[in-house]
Amino acid sequence: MAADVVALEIPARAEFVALARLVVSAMAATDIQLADERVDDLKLAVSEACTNAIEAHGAIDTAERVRLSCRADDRGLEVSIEDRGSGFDPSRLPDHPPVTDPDRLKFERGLGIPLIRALVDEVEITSSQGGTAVRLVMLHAADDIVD
Amino acid sequence: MAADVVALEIPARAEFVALARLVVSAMAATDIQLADERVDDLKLAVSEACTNAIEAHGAIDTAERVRLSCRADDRGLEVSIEDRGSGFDPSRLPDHPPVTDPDRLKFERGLGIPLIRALVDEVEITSSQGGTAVRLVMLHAADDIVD
Amino acid sequence: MDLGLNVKEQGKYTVLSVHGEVDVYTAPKFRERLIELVTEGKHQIVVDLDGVEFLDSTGLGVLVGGLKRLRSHDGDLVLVCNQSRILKVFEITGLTKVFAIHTSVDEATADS
Amino acid sequence: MDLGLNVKEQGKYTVLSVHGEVDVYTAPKFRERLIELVTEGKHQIVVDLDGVEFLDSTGLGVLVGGLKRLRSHDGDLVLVCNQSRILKVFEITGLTKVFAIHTSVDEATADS
Ligand SMILES: Nc1ncnc2c1ncn2[C@@H]1O[C@H](COP(=O)(O)OP(=O)(O)O)[C@@H](O)[C@H]1O
Ligand SMILES: Nc1ncnc2c1ncn2[C@@H]1O[C@H](COP(=O)(O)OP(=O)(O)O)[C@@H](O)[C@H]1O
Repeated sequence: MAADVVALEIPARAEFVALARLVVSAMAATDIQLADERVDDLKLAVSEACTNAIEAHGAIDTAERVRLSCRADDRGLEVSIEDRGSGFDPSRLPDHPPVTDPDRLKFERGLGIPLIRALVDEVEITSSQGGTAVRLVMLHAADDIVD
Repeated sequence: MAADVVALEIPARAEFVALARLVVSAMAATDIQLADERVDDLKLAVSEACTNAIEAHGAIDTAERVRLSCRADDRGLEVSIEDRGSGFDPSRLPDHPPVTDPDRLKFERGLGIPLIRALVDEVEITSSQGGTAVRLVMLHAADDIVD
Repeated sequence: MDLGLNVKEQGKYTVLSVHGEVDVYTAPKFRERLIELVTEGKHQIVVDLDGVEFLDSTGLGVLVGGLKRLRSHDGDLVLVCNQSRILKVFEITGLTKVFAIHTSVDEATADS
Repeated sequence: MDLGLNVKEQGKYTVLSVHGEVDVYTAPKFRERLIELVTEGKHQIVVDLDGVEFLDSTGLGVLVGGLKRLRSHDGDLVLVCNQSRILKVFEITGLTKVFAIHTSVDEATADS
């Protein structure tokens, strides 16, 4: 199978995150090898990454759009989300207190990237001062892969 | 209102026309000034133009994608569909026999562009040997415009 | 995206109900089913479009092709459609003058 | 995209039913409604998530914020949720240990 690639550019505004999810759903619908549940997980991860990208553009007040690219091939479905925000260091995100700690309730934010990591099979975050690219992969046969 | 622009690139294959329609719907949903019926008309016109673009790529067997751009502003919703096919002369399309003529039944095709012209407020087709661009506009207040 | 096609017999008529979106991707399936029916000797066909969410010129082409094929067998293809956005497409293209369009399957098959 | 929010009283509880997609676009509306309820003195709140089609971390943040606010008034916020894809999000983030999650509004309000 040759890869199918769909590219989408959206204004960096909250109301367009739903469109990113829609495109992922539609792309996944052409890929019968991904179970609905895994498509839902991928949509959630894409939504989190788009939300971060939009917030990153908001922070520096740029009119640039956020770019998504969805690629379906033999391995699975890959979605990349790219922004032109000022970047961050994904290895230095704060750890959350354990869930038994009442301090846990201080954390209304910071759940996005942990969710992304838990939901999809492969996550790659590349970030610099010029922007961030998040690559998410949902594999057709996750079981074949050694964690 | 600053213009919102969403851009989409799809593989030139029949199954992706539905995605183009979906993006137009989603874009229109953020534009409360367009009645549902007019959004349906625009979707149909976009679908016809995408179908033609995909067929044009199929005819020259190129792997290039078809590009769409949706722009929402104060005037209305504008969708452009661009392909890299070998072009055509829109002014030289055959006329259909009148509907009372039994020969009408010979025409299983050639209804797309007449439909596009009837459905949207503005149509602009620019075509050369390097490709075709179709620009469709659905205005917020079509009634203000003198036909 | 899926196209649903159901066939039932009603008197001398064969009723083909179409569900979902008819476009360049799904039209081939629709066309093949119609041709199959004609080949099986069904020459009085009612196409019920009330379950159709989207229909473009490719879909119109399938219907025109079906009608032509049936007429050449002294048969007919009539439609059932109550949706204004679908009827509009037939009107614009002048096909309301080519197809008999009914408001129900019972009306379309009344002389069965 | 619309977010539906309905409020009803059931015994000592206020039940807020959420419908549609909760994401960064719709979450502010959800957050405001919750804060409004607390301000009106509703301190025992049940959030019914069974009508929710999508919920992301912004939605989780609204719920955590609501719970915190209510606890500071000696109140509580409990959830109703039977959808596995939504429950999964609470499990991954450890929030199943923070929120009481019930299978029905009746169960959530049983001590009314
Ligand atoms: N695309 C991005 N560009 C810049 N910073 C980012 C990006 N994605 C995440 N971050 C940073 O990482 C933090 C944690 O992100 P996340 O786990 O999604 O939680 P939240 O967005 O709720 O804070 C963000 O607050 C932000 O500082
Ligand atoms: N984007 C395009 N590139 C090249 N040729 C085109 C394009 N759009 C339309 N055409 C030409 O115009 C003709 C009429 O198009 P249309 O009215 O949509 O009907 P149909 O596609 O059913 O033939 C097509 O058959 C094709 O030859």
